[in-house]
Amino acid sequence: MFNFPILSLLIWIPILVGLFLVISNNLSNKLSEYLTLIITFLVLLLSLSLTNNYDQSLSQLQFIERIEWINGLNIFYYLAADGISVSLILLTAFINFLIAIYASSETYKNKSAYLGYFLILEGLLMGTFTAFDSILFYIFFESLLIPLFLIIGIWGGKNRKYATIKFFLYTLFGSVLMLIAIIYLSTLAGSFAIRDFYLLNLSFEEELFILLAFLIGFGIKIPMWPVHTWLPDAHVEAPTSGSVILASVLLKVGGYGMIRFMLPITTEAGIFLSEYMIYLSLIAIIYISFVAYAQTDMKKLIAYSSVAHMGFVTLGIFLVFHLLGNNLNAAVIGLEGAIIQMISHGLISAALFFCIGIIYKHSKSRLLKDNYGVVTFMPLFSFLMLFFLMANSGLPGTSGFVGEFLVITSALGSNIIIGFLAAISLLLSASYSLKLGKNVLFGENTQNIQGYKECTINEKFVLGVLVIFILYLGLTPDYLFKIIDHTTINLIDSINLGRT
Amino acid sequence: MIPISYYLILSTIIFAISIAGIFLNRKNILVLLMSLELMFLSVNFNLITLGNYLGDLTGQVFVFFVLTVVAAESAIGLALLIVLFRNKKTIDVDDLSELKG
Amino acid sequence: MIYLALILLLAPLVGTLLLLYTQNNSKRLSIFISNSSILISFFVSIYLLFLYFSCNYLPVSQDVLVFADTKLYSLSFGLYIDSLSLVMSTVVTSVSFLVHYYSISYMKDESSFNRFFIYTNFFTFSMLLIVLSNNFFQLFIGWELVGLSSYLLIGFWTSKESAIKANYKAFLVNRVGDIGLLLGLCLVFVTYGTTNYTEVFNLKDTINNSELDIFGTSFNLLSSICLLLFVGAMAKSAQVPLHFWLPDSMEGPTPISALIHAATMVTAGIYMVARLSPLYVLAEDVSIFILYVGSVTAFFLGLVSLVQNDIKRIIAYSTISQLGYMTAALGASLYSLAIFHLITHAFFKALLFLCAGSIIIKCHHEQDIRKIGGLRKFMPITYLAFLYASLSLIGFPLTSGFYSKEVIIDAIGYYNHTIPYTMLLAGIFITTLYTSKIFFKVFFGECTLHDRNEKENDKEMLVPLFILTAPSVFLGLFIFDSLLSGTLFGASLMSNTVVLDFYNNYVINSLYFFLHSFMTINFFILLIALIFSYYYYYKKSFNISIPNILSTILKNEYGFNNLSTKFIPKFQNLLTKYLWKNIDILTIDNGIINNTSLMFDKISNTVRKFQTGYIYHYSLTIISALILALLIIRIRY
Amino acid sequence: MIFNLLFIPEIILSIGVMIIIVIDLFLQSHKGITFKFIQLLLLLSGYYSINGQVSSIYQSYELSEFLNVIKFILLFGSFIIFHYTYKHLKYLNNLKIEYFTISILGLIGTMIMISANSMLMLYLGIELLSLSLYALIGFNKNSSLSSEAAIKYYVLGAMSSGILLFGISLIYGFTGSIIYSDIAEVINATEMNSVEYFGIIFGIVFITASLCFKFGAAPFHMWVPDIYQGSLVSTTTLLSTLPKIAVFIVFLKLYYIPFISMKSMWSDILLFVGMLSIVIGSIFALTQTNIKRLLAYSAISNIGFIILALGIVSNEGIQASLYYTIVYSLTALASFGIITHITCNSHGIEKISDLSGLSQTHPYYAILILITMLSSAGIPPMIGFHAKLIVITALIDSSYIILSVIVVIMTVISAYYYLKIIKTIYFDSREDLISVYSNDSLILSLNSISLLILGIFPYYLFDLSSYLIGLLFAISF
Repeated sequence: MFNFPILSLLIWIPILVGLFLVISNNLSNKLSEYLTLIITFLVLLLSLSLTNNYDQSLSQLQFIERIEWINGLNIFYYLAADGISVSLILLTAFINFLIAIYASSETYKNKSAYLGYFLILEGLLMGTFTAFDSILFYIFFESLLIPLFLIIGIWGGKNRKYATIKFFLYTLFGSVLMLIAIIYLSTLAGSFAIRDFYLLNLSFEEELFILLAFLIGFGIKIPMWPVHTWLPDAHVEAPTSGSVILASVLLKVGGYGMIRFMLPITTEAGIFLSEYMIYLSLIAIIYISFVAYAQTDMKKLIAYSSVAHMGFVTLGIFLVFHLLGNNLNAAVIGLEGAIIQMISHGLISAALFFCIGIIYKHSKSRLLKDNYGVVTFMPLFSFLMLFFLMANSGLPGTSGFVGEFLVITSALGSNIIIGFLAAISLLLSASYSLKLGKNVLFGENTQNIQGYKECTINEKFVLGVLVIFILYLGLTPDYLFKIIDHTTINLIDSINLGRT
Repeated sequence: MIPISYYLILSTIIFAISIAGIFLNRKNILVLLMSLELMFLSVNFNLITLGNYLGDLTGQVFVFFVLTVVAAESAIGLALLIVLFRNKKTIDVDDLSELKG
Repeated sequence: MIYLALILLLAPLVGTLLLLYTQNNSKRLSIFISNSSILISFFVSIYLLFLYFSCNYLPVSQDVLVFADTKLYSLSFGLYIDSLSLVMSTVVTSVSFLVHYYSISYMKDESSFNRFFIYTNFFTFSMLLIVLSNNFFQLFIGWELVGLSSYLLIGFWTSKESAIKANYKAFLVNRVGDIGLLLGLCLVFVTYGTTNYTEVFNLKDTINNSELDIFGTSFNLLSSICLLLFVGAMAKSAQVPLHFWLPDSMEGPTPISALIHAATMVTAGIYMVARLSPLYVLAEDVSIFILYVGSVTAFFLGLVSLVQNDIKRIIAYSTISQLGYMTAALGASLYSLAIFHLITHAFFKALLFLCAGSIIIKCHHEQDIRKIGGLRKFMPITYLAFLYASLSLIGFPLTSGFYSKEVIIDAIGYYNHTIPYTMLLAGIFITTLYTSKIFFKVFFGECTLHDRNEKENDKEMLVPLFILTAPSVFLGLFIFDSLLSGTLFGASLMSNTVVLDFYNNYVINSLYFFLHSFMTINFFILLIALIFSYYYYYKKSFNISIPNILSTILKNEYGFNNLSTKFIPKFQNLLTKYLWKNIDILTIDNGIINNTSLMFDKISNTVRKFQTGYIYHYSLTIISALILALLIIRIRY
Repeated sequence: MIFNLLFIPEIILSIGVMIIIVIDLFLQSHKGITFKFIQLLLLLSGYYSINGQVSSIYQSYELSEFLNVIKFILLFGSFIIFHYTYKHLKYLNNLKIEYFTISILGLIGTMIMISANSMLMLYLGIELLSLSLYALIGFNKNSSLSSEAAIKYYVLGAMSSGILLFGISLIYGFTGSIIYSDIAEVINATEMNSVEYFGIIFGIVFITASLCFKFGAAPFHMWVPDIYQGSLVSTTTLLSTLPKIAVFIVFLKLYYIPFISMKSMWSDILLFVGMLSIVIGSIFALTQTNIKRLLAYSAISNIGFIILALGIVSNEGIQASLYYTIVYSLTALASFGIITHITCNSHGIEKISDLSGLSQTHPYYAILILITMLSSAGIPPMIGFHAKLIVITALIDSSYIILSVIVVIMTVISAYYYLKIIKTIYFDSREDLISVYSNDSLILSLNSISLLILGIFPYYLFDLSSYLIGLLFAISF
């Protein structure tokens, strides 16, 4: 069919070039910018061709690359892609491309290393989304921390040391528990391949503990309430592009892991605990929205809003457990909603962090009280930012709505109260998003002491492209649905079959 | 004939005394060195007794090796002691706590 | 026909995009694009209406753009063309066009002239999206986009503090309703598996018997859906208790108030319920609820406008009250009557607002009616237009308002809904009072204009007034019979039997109804109110002091004012701060996370002391470990 | 002739040491040449050890393929250590060839230890090693810290030798032999009465305690941080690698061959000791400010992993422990090696804060430290991750789930202090002078980068360790 190791290329090209950039610290800024741009563009093209070659009508894995890696332990270099992977790969490539474009409008010391870490991060993300061997997955999953740790730590804000170490240890803690679960599964299955785990017949207690390990591991990454507190700190300290990649792609790793591991492996325990997990998601949606409203720092506000939006992702995923017995269609809707929500949040949060970065560039402050009346000096920018804020609050016609709509639909399929509580987010997300708009974009500002200036051409391009894609996904997301549909249905069906 | 257990108990007692000497002594490193000698003595005693009991020469040969090694060890120990004294002007055990934590 | 309808729908959108593209290049271009795009829409809609009735088309429903088409479900954008949607779109485009035209002059001094037309064009598009939708999903999208345009337009003056606050509030209150609508939509989607109107209508009977379980109590599924959807309508159409955004929304430019907050957007809720009448007919308990909500709104919020002094706020409350009439009609299953009042109201309320706009601009943005007076001589045309609009609003016989409003009141009375009927009757009195209050205060009395040589406004502002006057006065008479007898809307609206029954037994025909009205209590109330207000407002021959409590209550809008401006924001600030500071930071972050790391630090610092540096401690440790091991082994084996 | 060939690596070294002492007398001013000779000696010895003969003609001295490889590893390790040491000493103006001769004697000691097939040879090897280490630790004659460390190590080391001897005497008394194979026969075959049984068990406990002391495992670890801190960095490098490998091999040979039938007893002890080492190594290190002390605690926790893996008593466990030992040695070499290369205010690196801002002045070295520290913390894709992974897999394979949970949590805690170092290097800014005195960092780079490369291609090392284990044991447990 397609014998070209495209997935490996997606992973290793950026990593190798990234390493080169990191080591060769004397490279000039311009050169490294162009190199990064070319590589990210290449990766984008590759992932587009991947999407193009992906056969949507098949539900099994495609582009499989499987080589023995550590033979003694039965660990394979096993890459493959299904619909969920493909969609997330596309998102990763796209966001990184935008970061590469945006990078040239910012100045950093030692820029080549900065860009190099981003390239490494991109490659590792690709790996995370395509690894079908659990140890390989774990390696990519963990390695992600390193470049991000350095990006935030080296190029971050004042309080970066605290934030980075907190972020690193927090996520490490979650993932080591997950590692134990993976190893335990592998001793039962005799292999580390994720698909082999699906076939295991676990006892209920085993499932319960494995579920908890996964829940902590992925829950921290996504992040779920109450293990979300690393995220606002990390975001606030991160440089703009760091926040972008963190919010738009890194968080998705958690959701991806939940879909890949929790749903099929720990179904029974999931059904048992689904109610509590749904409560957690609802707390994330409602409580975190409240907290977001109270923020005085723009980045923190958006960070909390990310947590709230990821609450929809977890809700969609956990609803599958809840609905398995009685309403499979709603389960499929919920899961698709969760996936779409991931993609959409990837675009919207990226856009918002870019916007905040642009404001910060002028005013050197991220506080709500220091920024006002932006619209007077940056009309186009304000218009775009308002659009993103609206998308963030789930305005129909933007991608932000689609996922929430599907998840709420699915929630109604199980219980109207859950649906109602989830739908409250419509109000709450509008209240904090527009609060940001109200305080920052509007208002009277005649002095312009902040020195606002309309965006540069690069920034316009980045934001414009994001607008187009957010609208595209909001109006005719059919293509995305096509990509994930068979995979999702197949996943739910196989889980359901596995139960009976 | 004295039963073998008596010998063994005796050597164990000597061993215990030497160890007690190490951790009860808070004055002088020289006393520590002496305790160490006592410890090796007890071991040698043990080895000889057992070798004799088993009718085997190995134990006694072992003792010779031990004696030699201990001699070398003491030599190094005393050398270190001199170095220490040159540096710190004291050989008090209590003064040896710059490295801690 | 579908293509024409597509042109109708998309013309304003294309206009928006073109305007976005041209930016602030030239005013003439902006004017041309915006007005012509709406005009195209309007002509197409008129043509379609003509076509529809002349060729006896059946309702057409067709999907145009696929949103998502998966194995299990599919969602798409589509058009539904029948008399209801066409009439509605004609109303929307016509009012919209006139307002556009009017704005050319009204907004001529604005720096962001272009932006205004972007918003208005976009608004027209979103409204048409609702009107022409053939499924719930698109309805919701249009619904929210309308809310968005309203948000943008209320906050048009971005540096005006009160406008920013008002649009924030408006959007949020609308969002409350949207929650209901979204839940209704999702419930429809998850139970019927589709959101297409026709498919849902075909399935409704099978679902009617299913139950929905909430906290152990079960509810009828269909009623729940209807109720949830109606919550959305309540917010959009400003029904109690979600009405309080509307008066504040008057912060926007006046043409916008005319277009959005009087004529079109606020009627979306009414339109939706009418559109979904096949469902609402079945949900009788919900209908009763709607009836009461409508009549309460009509009466109590009419009262509030009596104590207001801002010209636009008075008209805004009047709008709420009139919407209450429509809602009441919906609740009584008189769907065609509600739409009838919707149409006439759209015209005369737009006219009123445009007149208000002319007055405001003449008085240099003075909106307090106590400071305006004696404009009759300076603005004769506006004066006449306002007069006709007011007559229509109070339901003076033969005007459009008369036909559409009296018929609702009479029909509700006819079907023996006593309490609503009483409230609606009282509403007539109130309506007359506040209308004449504006009328007399603004156009009579002492002149307040500084420049005595002021003339009537530009002709761009006057032409729409002329044009709007016609339907405000005559449209009612013109369509009254065909509408009531069911020929106009036909099968688009359910419960024609209810209306027909009322028509055949009570109304007979428009002339009879006109004559008959002089003998009804309605007319007497109207007459008394007119006489009263003539003496009270014009002649000022007597003074009534309203009890203090009552006036406070009214001024506070039954507490909604405080609730929305003080209590809720304060509560929200406190609550969110509390949650953030106490739970997120204190409990989770400092309490658990940082304390854990501190604890480990402390442990580390404590245990480090065991590493004393003394040889004897080290050896003691080694020996005790050894002895312990020996002991344990002695015990275990 | 046969005789010559059999012991040739050891003989080369022994004779070499004598020659060096003589040469050094004449070439006082050309230490470089002598050092070249020493390197040559190591290479030669290494060459012969990898191509060494295999023979079983001696009961008390084993010559096997397995040991040949291990000896090669030891020699190779010392080659790298000497390389680092030479530069370090030269920079400190303390370059004396005696340092290397004593080190080589210690090296011979380790080779004897691992080859020993009798308790006597084991004792002699350990003593040879220890005696050299006493001298090396006290090598910095003018430093009071150094001599304090030497005395401490001397007293405690002698005590542990005493304990070892006492254990050996007990084993000897109750089995009648000091040869491993004979002991194994007695223990495995005969039915024992309770006195004999306890005698042997007590003997094993004594030996375990002593070996754990040499290993630096808790609760016999207390010397480790003091000695690491007090001695020269080069000595620390040596201390943290060669003896550990040797003691590990002794563990393997002693516990898995003669003492194997007592496994129910010693496996519990080892598991406990391993666990405790990991916990203590992680917790104590959290608040350290001296980098050598910190790395000492890190060594303790790493040793804990090795002992834990040994205590599992399964094929996976053995393999994991060997793998872990190799990885640990590589990592320790790299981490101490880097410290030997860097100076702050023309002193060696002592405090962690001495490293601050290294990434700005010497980005390349910063990357090397980054890789090394991440590997120590067990973050993929570094090799340290695979090592920990294999140990945990072995633990879970034998259903020690709770232990593995504790282990990974401790890994997270220990990650904190590795991150602290990275943080200092990358995120803190510079206050005073820092310099790297060597332009020639090829070996160091290879050493550090191998941690990453091997992490991406871990199977070479994995194959090696399983091959070695295959050589050592034909049977499975």
